[in-house]
Parts: sequence; structure tokens; C-alpha cells
Amino acid sequence: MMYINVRKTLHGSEGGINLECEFELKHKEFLAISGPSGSGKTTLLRIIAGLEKAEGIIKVDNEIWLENKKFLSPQKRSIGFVFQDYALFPNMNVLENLLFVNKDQKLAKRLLEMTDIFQLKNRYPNMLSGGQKQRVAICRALMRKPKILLLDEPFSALDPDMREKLQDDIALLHKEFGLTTIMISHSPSEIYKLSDKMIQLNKGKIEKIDTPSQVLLKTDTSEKFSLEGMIIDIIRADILNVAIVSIGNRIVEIVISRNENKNLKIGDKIIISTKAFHPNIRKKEQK
Amino acid sequence: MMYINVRKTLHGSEGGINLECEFELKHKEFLAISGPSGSGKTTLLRIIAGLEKAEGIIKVDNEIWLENKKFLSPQKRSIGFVFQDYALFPNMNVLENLLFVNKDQKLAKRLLEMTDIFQLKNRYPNMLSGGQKQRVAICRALMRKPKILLLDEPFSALDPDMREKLQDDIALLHKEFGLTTIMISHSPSEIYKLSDKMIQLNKGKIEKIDTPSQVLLKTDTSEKFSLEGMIIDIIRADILNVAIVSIGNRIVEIVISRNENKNLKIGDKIIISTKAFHPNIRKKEQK
Amino acid sequence: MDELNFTPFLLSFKLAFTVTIILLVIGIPFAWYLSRTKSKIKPVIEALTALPIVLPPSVLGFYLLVILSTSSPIGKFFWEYFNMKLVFSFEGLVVASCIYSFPFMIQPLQNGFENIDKNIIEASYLSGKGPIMTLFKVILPNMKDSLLTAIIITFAHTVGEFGVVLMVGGSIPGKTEVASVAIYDFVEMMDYEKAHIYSAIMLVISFLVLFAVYFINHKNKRKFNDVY
Amino acid sequence: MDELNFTPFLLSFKLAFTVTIILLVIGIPFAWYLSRTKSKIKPVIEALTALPIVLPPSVLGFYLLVILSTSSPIGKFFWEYFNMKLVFSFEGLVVASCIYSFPFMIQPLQNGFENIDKNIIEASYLSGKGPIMTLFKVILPNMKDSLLTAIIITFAHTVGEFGVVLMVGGSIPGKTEVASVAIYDFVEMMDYEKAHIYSAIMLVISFLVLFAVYFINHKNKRKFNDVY
Amino acid sequence: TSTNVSYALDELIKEFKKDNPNINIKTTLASSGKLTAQIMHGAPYDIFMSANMKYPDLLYKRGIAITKPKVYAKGAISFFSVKYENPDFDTLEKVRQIAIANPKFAPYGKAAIEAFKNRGIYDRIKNKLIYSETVTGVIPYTIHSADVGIVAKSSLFSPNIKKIGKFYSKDVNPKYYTPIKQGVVLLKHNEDAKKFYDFLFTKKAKKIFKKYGYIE
Ligand SMILES: Nc1ncnc2c1ncn2[C@@H]1O[C@H](COP(=O)(O)OP(=O)(O)OP(=O)(O)O)[C@@H](O)[C@H]1O
Ligand SMILES: Nc1ncnc2c1ncn2[C@@H]1O[C@H](COP(=O)(O)OP(=O)(O)OP(=O)(O)O)[C@@H](O)[C@H]1O
Ligand SMILES: [Mg+2]
Ligand SMILES: [Mg+2]
Repeated sequence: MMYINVRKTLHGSEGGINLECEFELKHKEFLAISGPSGSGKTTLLRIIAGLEKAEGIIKVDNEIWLENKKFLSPQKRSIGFVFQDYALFPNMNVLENLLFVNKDQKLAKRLLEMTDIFQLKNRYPNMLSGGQKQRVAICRALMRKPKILLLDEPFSALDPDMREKLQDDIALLHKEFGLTTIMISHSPSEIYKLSDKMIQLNKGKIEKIDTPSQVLLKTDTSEKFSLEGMIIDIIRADILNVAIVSIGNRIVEIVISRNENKNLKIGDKIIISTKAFHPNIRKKEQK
Repeated sequence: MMYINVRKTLHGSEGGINLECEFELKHKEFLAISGPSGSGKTTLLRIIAGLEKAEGIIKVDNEIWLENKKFLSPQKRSIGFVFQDYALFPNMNVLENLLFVNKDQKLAKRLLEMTDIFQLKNRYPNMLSGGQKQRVAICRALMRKPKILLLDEPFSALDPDMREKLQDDIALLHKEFGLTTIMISHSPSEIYKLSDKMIQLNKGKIEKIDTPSQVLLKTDTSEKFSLEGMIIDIIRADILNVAIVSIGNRIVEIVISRNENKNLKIGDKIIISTKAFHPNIRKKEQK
Repeated sequence: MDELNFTPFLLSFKLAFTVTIILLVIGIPFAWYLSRTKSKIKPVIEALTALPIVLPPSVLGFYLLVILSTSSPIGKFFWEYFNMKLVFSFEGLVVASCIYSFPFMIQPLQNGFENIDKNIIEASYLSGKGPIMTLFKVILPNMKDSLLTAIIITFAHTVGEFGVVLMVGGSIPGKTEVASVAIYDFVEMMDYEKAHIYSAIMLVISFLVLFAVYFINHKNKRKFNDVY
Repeated sequence: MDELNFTPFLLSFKLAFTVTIILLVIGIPFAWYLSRTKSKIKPVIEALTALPIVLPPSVLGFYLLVILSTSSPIGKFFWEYFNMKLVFSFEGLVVASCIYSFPFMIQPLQNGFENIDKNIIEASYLSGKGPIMTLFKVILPNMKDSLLTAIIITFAHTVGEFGVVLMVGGSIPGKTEVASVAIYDFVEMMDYEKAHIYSAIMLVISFLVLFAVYFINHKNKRKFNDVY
Repeated sequence: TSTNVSYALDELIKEFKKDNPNINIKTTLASSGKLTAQIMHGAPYDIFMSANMKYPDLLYKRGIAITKPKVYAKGAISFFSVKYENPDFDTLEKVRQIAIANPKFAPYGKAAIEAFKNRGIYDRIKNKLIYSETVTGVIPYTIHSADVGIVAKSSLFSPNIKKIGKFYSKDVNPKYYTPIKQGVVLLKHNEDAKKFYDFLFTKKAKKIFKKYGYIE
């Protein structure tokens, strides 16, 4: 059980904004935080980790991390943190970065293999690509076998395949290590896939806090299938027109009628839905 | 016109890999590069910018940037570069970072307003959030009014709204400034939306080079609507089962039949398609 | 104390100021070169650079005296072509102090250069700026601490130096009798009262100079380095 | 040269070595404090720290003699409670040199501490490591250049120091007659041949020591700092 | 000028100026060895008053000095102490530390050693010796740490010595050492310098030297 109720004044882009957050988290829950740039997500994580002072209360399993004058140092908080900018130790190679936290060779090996960078174990950070650094940072955070894992946009520098793979790994590790996890993410599908609860932050305040499906699934109940998308192109083909629609970061072609065509132009946000729809679903063959 | 044909040995995760790329770019074209982490994308951009030595030829509008012993210094290459890690000047505030490149106050103001950070103009970089830094980096790169703009995952730290907004801005600037742009991106929809041409890089080699639609639209011609997705949840509701499917980073509920239900489980990649499908498309009301 | 004489102090600070400026001009490119070079002989140059500190000042002073005197080729050259005497003259003190304080300038600067984030240098190049602009607008402002250390150590050290100065300069009042030499003379003459007063003045002035520098630096740094 | 005497060299290097070690131990926490403190009096402390360089060494030596002698409270204290004489003894040289060389150790260290990336310190705390572990495993290894500068300047400076040493030590052969004093004596005796030989030995040894340090550092750095 | 002469020098100059008011004299104090090195390399001095004969001799032999070295005064040494009344040879055997000028190059130090040897106590006290760079340095050494020092007698006549408070001194019997012949040479053909040089050998000057503890 984790109870958080903190306040802090930030210097937002339009003068001072107040970060004011109160929420609870159950043991082994997975919380996602999303919100626009500068809304205080990173700061909130840093406060939880004890890297930043704030007013208020943080309680974890009856252990008080913050309250009035009480302040538990970051070392004593059982936390794994993946920084937005990785913060690897430049003087240690990949393996040493992991072993610095904890001498468990086996765990290190397992984490590195999981993230496909075991071959890089003797490399120093400045010889890694962005995505490689990010993976090392994730591994290092887990080396402490923390109770609580804090992830600040942990997959932002990764290609979709690696991203998906690591999402699965995080999900697995979350379960296996019995972690309580808080992750900052901008991707709804990632949030839905991984988290049990999500917070939408805006200008320092919690706008919504609920399960991801409540926040993210905006289905109009009268319709069985509905998707948001945006027209990024319209191709005139023979008698038909084809709209290229981006849904999330996937792309799909949709045939549109003349009538529709008149109203729609590139850049329009649209909702694709149907009442009498029963899509054909089949498994994709693995290459 | 830009002709690139470069070679360089990298230390990949499985020993040395050879970066070997040859391609041409027309004036005002927009090229996207994608590929797995560590495949050499950043290195390729750095070679083009002159930050890294390599063998081969780089020619831009009959100006030779690289050939045998010839090497044009980065200063002399008309380039704007947005770094994966921003590389803002810590000793200058936001505005000074821009004006350092070029004293054009008006342009600076316009760029900062466009990216919603004009109010932050007197802040120093260490007081900015990740996304804010990224925006400053983009503005700074454009201050030089470069012929060629190089972007290394320019939107990775941004929330979807800001991301979309900046994509539009980049598209606009690309046209308005008559830029030739090369962007590293992991998002197919972003690539489709912005670029005229794309390269898929793998282990230092060009795997595919074509228009984004050729590379990204994998529609089976016999079907009119087809989307790739992944099942992230299956909810048993009354007699029906509902699958939660992530498409790109959007999420959708799809009713599935008992039969389908048997074959499908969480984590399966699926293709959603229909032959007799005519979706209802309507504009989303703006809030 | 009817006869407090401020000339030695003026001379001292004039000397320290001149030497610091000259060494900055020489030291910045030299340290920059050292920090960038991949040359095999880099450790040799580095070790040589530190050598002037290893010799006792008056011994170094003795060798400098031999090298710079008008009977030596170097001294002769300067004497004949520039009409400049390099011993027993203020110019001589400047040259000698520059040599003696050289390592104190180089070491912190090189250190600073080596710590600069490579990325911001590249960012500056890509902003179309050449090495000079980059040096003055990006590199040096981002290594203010090292620059300050270099300047302060060099300055203070030149003010306090006296072994070399006494040997090469003699102690010609108004010309080469700097404060450190003057104080030394009082001690030698057992005029401890004067020695105390002069030392105190020296310490107070130096303290004020140093304090001012640190204070300004402190204020300045707040601006872009501090959090919340 | 029947009577080349190596004792002064041994003494010199023993002194420099001891002083460097002691100052490292004192200097690291002190410089760390200085680099972190937000106290208003920080510039005052910084300015005070630099003061020992500003006084001419033999004058500083004179004051140290006064302060450390057995007739002063400090000297008395050490004499009565530790049976340690702080003047005309090797221990005295160590104490005096520590005071004199203090700024040379502090300045580069403070500088290094101020340049360390805050993020990696936080990362270390979040790895569950306390300040001590963080200091030794993360901070110091990532400021090797500054550490090296501090050590080399301090070491070289102590080797070359002679004003203070001469005053406080009383050039007792085998006890306080370090190499710098010995060389100085030869110059004073105008025994230039010996002075040359001793200077040369001094320079060669120092060069070798410095070269070795730089060379090892060079090799080491390659490992994690160099590109391709 | 070698430092030990400096105390008498002020009065010498004052006396000299009575007759030659237009001549300005600037003095540079340092150890004789240092000054000799400087002079050999072109120091702009006119007269060199050394603390011994060796250095002036050397300068003359090298053709730098233009006059033969001439003794202008003979220095004497004294026991000096702030702890022991009536310091003498016997005191030396009782005490822990004895400060003298460095005998390697300082003539007053040499004289002290000579006295110890002639008195036959050198071997017994040689481990107690601490060495000062110049003979004047013996005084602060003795005040602050050493028990007894052997100083130049002339320094006991310095106007500044009174400021240090109570001290005890006693001449070392001249039969135990050779008085220190202090030589002077003229370095340049300079009318004014020559006048001062000549003045050093006048009765008036002799009187002053005597007043400052030098032996005739
Ligand atoms: N050191 C600082 N000093 C002052 N203000 C700061 C500092 N760091 C961040 N801020 C401000 O606090 C606000 C919140 O920053 P924070 O880093 O928490 O945002 P974020 O939600 O993580 O944004 P992003 O998605 O862009 O990373 C921003 O407006 C930022 O400008
Ligand atoms: N300084 C370096 N020295 C040696 N090898 C390096 C260096 N920098 C990168 N590499 C290696 O070169 C390869 C390509 O790196 P690059 O940064 O170009 O990858 P990338 O495609 O940009 O990956 P990402 O998407 O993770 O940023 C990687 O395997 C990396 O380990
Ligand atoms: Mg953030
Ligand atoms: Mg990259």
C-alpha cells in the first residue's frame, strides 16, 4: 500500500504552477501517468524517489517516506528508477553499471539477455546507441529488486519491435518481482497493456484517475466498433476515393464515398465506426 | 540534389557491423529513416552532418561534402541538427540558445511561439522538462535556415498532442523554408504523414528504400479494410466476448465470436479486416 | 608608521595581473591543444609542463637568471632587437613569473576542456560557428569554474612568489621590489612590526580581490545552475 | 662526484607523498562541502582557502614558525600531548607543507565536484548507495582529471617548495634537509656544478614520476572515454 | 649588501649623506651567494658589500669587480638566547637545540662551527644544530624554538632587536674563531659609488662599524 499526497510549486511555462497530487496505490499495482509536456510528471516521480523535496505525505507499507520534517533518504527507499536521460555511470561498463547496484551476476545476466544487450556487457555507455542506453538503464533499475519501480518514459527511444518486447518484459518482471510500478508514458496502448490504473496529469493537477479502460476507451455504447484516427492523405483512385488514415501510429486505407469525400480533408480527425460490423479477425502469421 | 554513399565500421552488439548506405535525395524531399536500435541511424546522420568521419561520397547540389581526402567542416554544411539528447547550451537561456545561431529575433519569436514555449524564453535549459528541451532543440536547429534539416527522433519525449502539433509545424516549415529533411522516427504514422521517402535500416544496411506507402501499407488487395493489431485483453461479457485490441497506440474494443475466441489469446497479433465493410466515418467534434 | 610605502603592492598586483593575462592568452590555446590531441607524446608534454613547479623557486630563478641575462643568447636577442632587458627589470619579472606560473594556468584549463560535454561543441559547430566563436561563447562559459581556478591560482601564486622574483629581479625599489620581496626584507632586517603590517595589508587586499571574484561568480552561477 | 647524497631526494619525495595523502584525505570532504553548500559565507571560505598562496613562502614560513613553535599554544599542545615537535622536525615540515599546499589541493577538487553530472549522483543514491560509496565509486572516478590535477599540483608543489620548508625545518641533514633545500644550498655556495647535477636528478625523477602518472591516466581514459 | 650589514648600513648612509647630500643610495638585501650570482649575470649594482671574502674574490677573479676585495669590517659572533641567562659554551651542552647560520655558505655559521671545534664540543653538540638560511634567521629560530643561537654580533645592535623583548647575549670569545672578514668591491666606474666606497674606510665609518659590534 502506498499513499501519496504531495504539493510543490513549479515554474511552469506560464508562471508558477502548483503540483498537487493525492492518490493511493495498492500493492503490486501498475500505475501509468500521462499528461502534456511540463505538467509535472517527472517532478512527481522525483518526489516519490526522494530526489526532490516537497510538502505532504508519502507512506509506503506503513513506512513513512515523507511527512512534515521526516524525510527518508533515496537510498533507504526501495526504489528502482529509470531516468528520462538514462544517467548511466560513464566510468563503468554495462555489466559494472548493473553490478554496482547489486552483486547478483545471475540476475544481471538474465536482465541483459532479456533486453538483448548481453553482448554489449563490456561496452562503456558512451559507445552505446540511444536505445541501447535506455535498455541498460531499465536493467540497472531492476537490479535492486525494488518494491517500487519508477519509469520515466522508458521506451521512448526504442523502435516498435523492441518497445513491444520490453513492454512484455516489464509486465513479466512486474509480476515476477511483485513490483508496484509507476510509469510515465504517452502511449495509450502501452498504458492499457501494462497498467491497472492511470492518472492524467495537467498543470500539476490530477485530471483523471481511473482504470485505463475507463479513461482510454471512449466507445460510444451504441456502436460496436469505433476507432479514432486522422486523415493523413486522400488518394483518388478510379471511381473510388481512398483515405489514408493514421490510427495511433498505424496506418490504414479506407475507401470513402463521394459524399463523405466532400466533407473530409487531410488533417481531419475522424471516428471510424459501424453498427453492423463484424470484422474478420485472424492471426497474423509470424515471419 | 543530394547524393550519399558512405561506409563505416561500427561496433554493433554482435561484433563489428558495417554501415553501408547509398541513396539519393531530391531537393525539398522529406526522408524518414527507421530501423531497430543500434542499426546505425544516428551514426548515419552524424556522418551527413560531418560530425563523424567515414569513407565514401557526400554531394549536395554539386558541392562536395565528402570525397576521398576532401572533408567539408560541419560549420560549412548548411545543416540544422536536432540531437537525440538535445545538446542545448547550458550557459544560455532559451532565447539566447536560438539567437546564438543567428540574430534574427523575429524568426526566434515565431519559432518559440509555434512550439508553445515563448513564455519560457528566459529559462535556462536545466530548468526545463524533457519535452520542453526537445522543442528548444528543434527551434534552434531551424534558426540557421538550413538547406538540410536532420532530426534524430525529434518527438520522442512529447505527449501525443504536442507531437501532432509539432509534426504539423515541421511539415509546414519543411515546405516554407524549402528544406530537404531527414528524420529518424519509429512511428509509421509519423513517417507516412511527413515523409516522401523512407529508408528501413538494419545492421547498417538499407533494407528497403521507397515511398512510405509502399513500405508501410501492407493491405492485402483482396480486402478493402485491413488493420494490424494486438490483443491486449479479452473481456467476457454476457454471451459475447470483447477483445481489447491495440492498433498502433490506440485501443479499440472488438466483439468476437465464440469460435474466434477459442483461437485467440492475449498477446496475439491479429489482422482485422472485412470484405463487406463500409465504415461510418464522421468528423470528430473538437472540444 | 609614517612611511608606509604602497609601491611594492602596486608592483605586485601589476605583475600578477600582467602575468595572468599573458598566461591566459598563451594557456587557453595550449591547454586546448593538450586536451584534444591524440598524439602519443601527450604524456611527455604534460609531464614537461608540470616541471617548473618541481624546482625550488630560487633555483629556478637562478637558471632563469642565467638564461635571460644579457650574456645569454636569449637575453642578448631581446636586448639587441627589442631593447628589452630581461633581468633586473619589470619585464624580466613578467617573463620569469610566466614561466614559473605556467603549470598553474595550464592544469586547471586542460582539466576544464577535458570535462566539456562534446555534444555542445558539436551543436555549436552545427550552428555554423567556427572554433573561435565556439571557444568563447560555448566552451569557456561552460567551464567557468576551471577558468576561475586557473586565474585565481595563477594570480595568487604570482603575488606570493618571491624566490624567482628576487633572483631575477633583484629588489630594485619601484621597479622590481614587489610586496613579497619587501616583506621578506623586513623579516630579514628583524623589523617584524613592519613585516606584520605589510603582510596584513597583503592579506587584506588579496582577500578582498578573491572575495569579490568568488562573490560575483557565485551570483552569476545561480542564474543558470541552480534548481528551484 | 664521490659524494652524491640521495637522502635529500628521499626526504623530498617522502614529504611530498605524505602531504599529498594527508591533503587528499582532508581535501576531499572539504572541497565536497564547498561545492555543495548554499551558505552565504561560501565566497568568504573560498577566499580564505586561497590565502596561503598569496604570502611569500618564507614569510608564511616565518608565521608558521611562530605558530607551531613549542612556545605557542598549538606547538605546546602537540609537544605535551603527542610528544611531537612541530618545528625543526619532519612532522613540522609535513604540517607546514599541508597548510601551504592546501589551496592547490582544494581548488581543482572543488572544481571537479562542481562539474559532476548531478544525475549520476542521484542514480547512485537510487542504487541504494550512501554518500561514501557514491563518492568513491561514482563521483571520484568520473572526475579523474580534476583529481589528477589536484594530486600533481600538490605533489610537485611540495617537492619544489622551499621557502616554508627552510624556515620551519631548519635544514637538518637527514631530517629536514629536503632536495629543494639542498639544491638551494649549492646555489648559495656557488657550487654550481653540484647544483646542476642535483637539479638534473630532481628534474629527471620528477619527470619520470609525472610521465608515469600521465601515461597511466592516458591509457585508462581510452577505455571509457574515447570514440571508435 | 649582505643582510648582516644592513643594521649598520642605515647609520653609515646617514653619516655619508651629511657630506654628500646629493647622492642617493639604494640598497638590495640578500644572501651573499644570491647577490654574487646576480652580479655575475648583470645585476645593476655599483657596490657589493659581502659577508665574506670568498665571493668578492671570485668576482674580482672573473673580472667583474673592478677593485681588489678589501676588508671593510670584521664580524664577530655572539651567543643569543631568550631562555638562558648568560648563554655560553657550557649552556650549549645542556640544551636541546642550537641554531646557527648554515655553515655551508654563511660565514657566520662557519665561524660558529670553528668555535665549537676549537672549544672541543663540536662532536657532542653537532646533532643539536639547526641551520638557518642567513645569520639573521637565527634570531627568529632562537626566539621561537631553539634554545640558544649563534648570531652576528652586529644584529644585536639593530634598532629592531629591542622590539622582540627580553633576551640574553654574550660574546663568543674571539680566540676560538677567526673574525669574519667582510669584503667590499666596486663593480662599476661610478663617481658616487666610489665616494661611498672610500667612505667605508674613513674613521667615521670605522666608528660606526665598531658601534655595531664589528671588530677592528
Ligand atoms: N529545475 C527546475 N527548476 C524550475 N522549474 C523546473 C525545473 N525542472 C522542471 N521545471 C518546470 O517544472 C514543470 C514540470 O516539469 P517536469 O519535468 O516535471 O515535466 P514533465 O511532465 O516531466 O514534462 P515532459 O513530458 O516534457 O518530460 C515544467 O514546466 C518545467 O519547466
Ligand atoms: N562511440 C561509439 N563507439 C563505438 N560504437 C558505437 C559508438 N556509438 C555508437 N556505437 C555503436 O554503433 C551502432 C550504431 O549506433 P547508432 O547510435 O547509430 O544507433 P541508432 O540506430 O541510432 O540506435 P538508437 O535507435 O538506439 O538510437 C550501435 O551498435 C552502437 O553500439
Ligand atoms: Mg519529464
Ligand atoms: Mg540513435
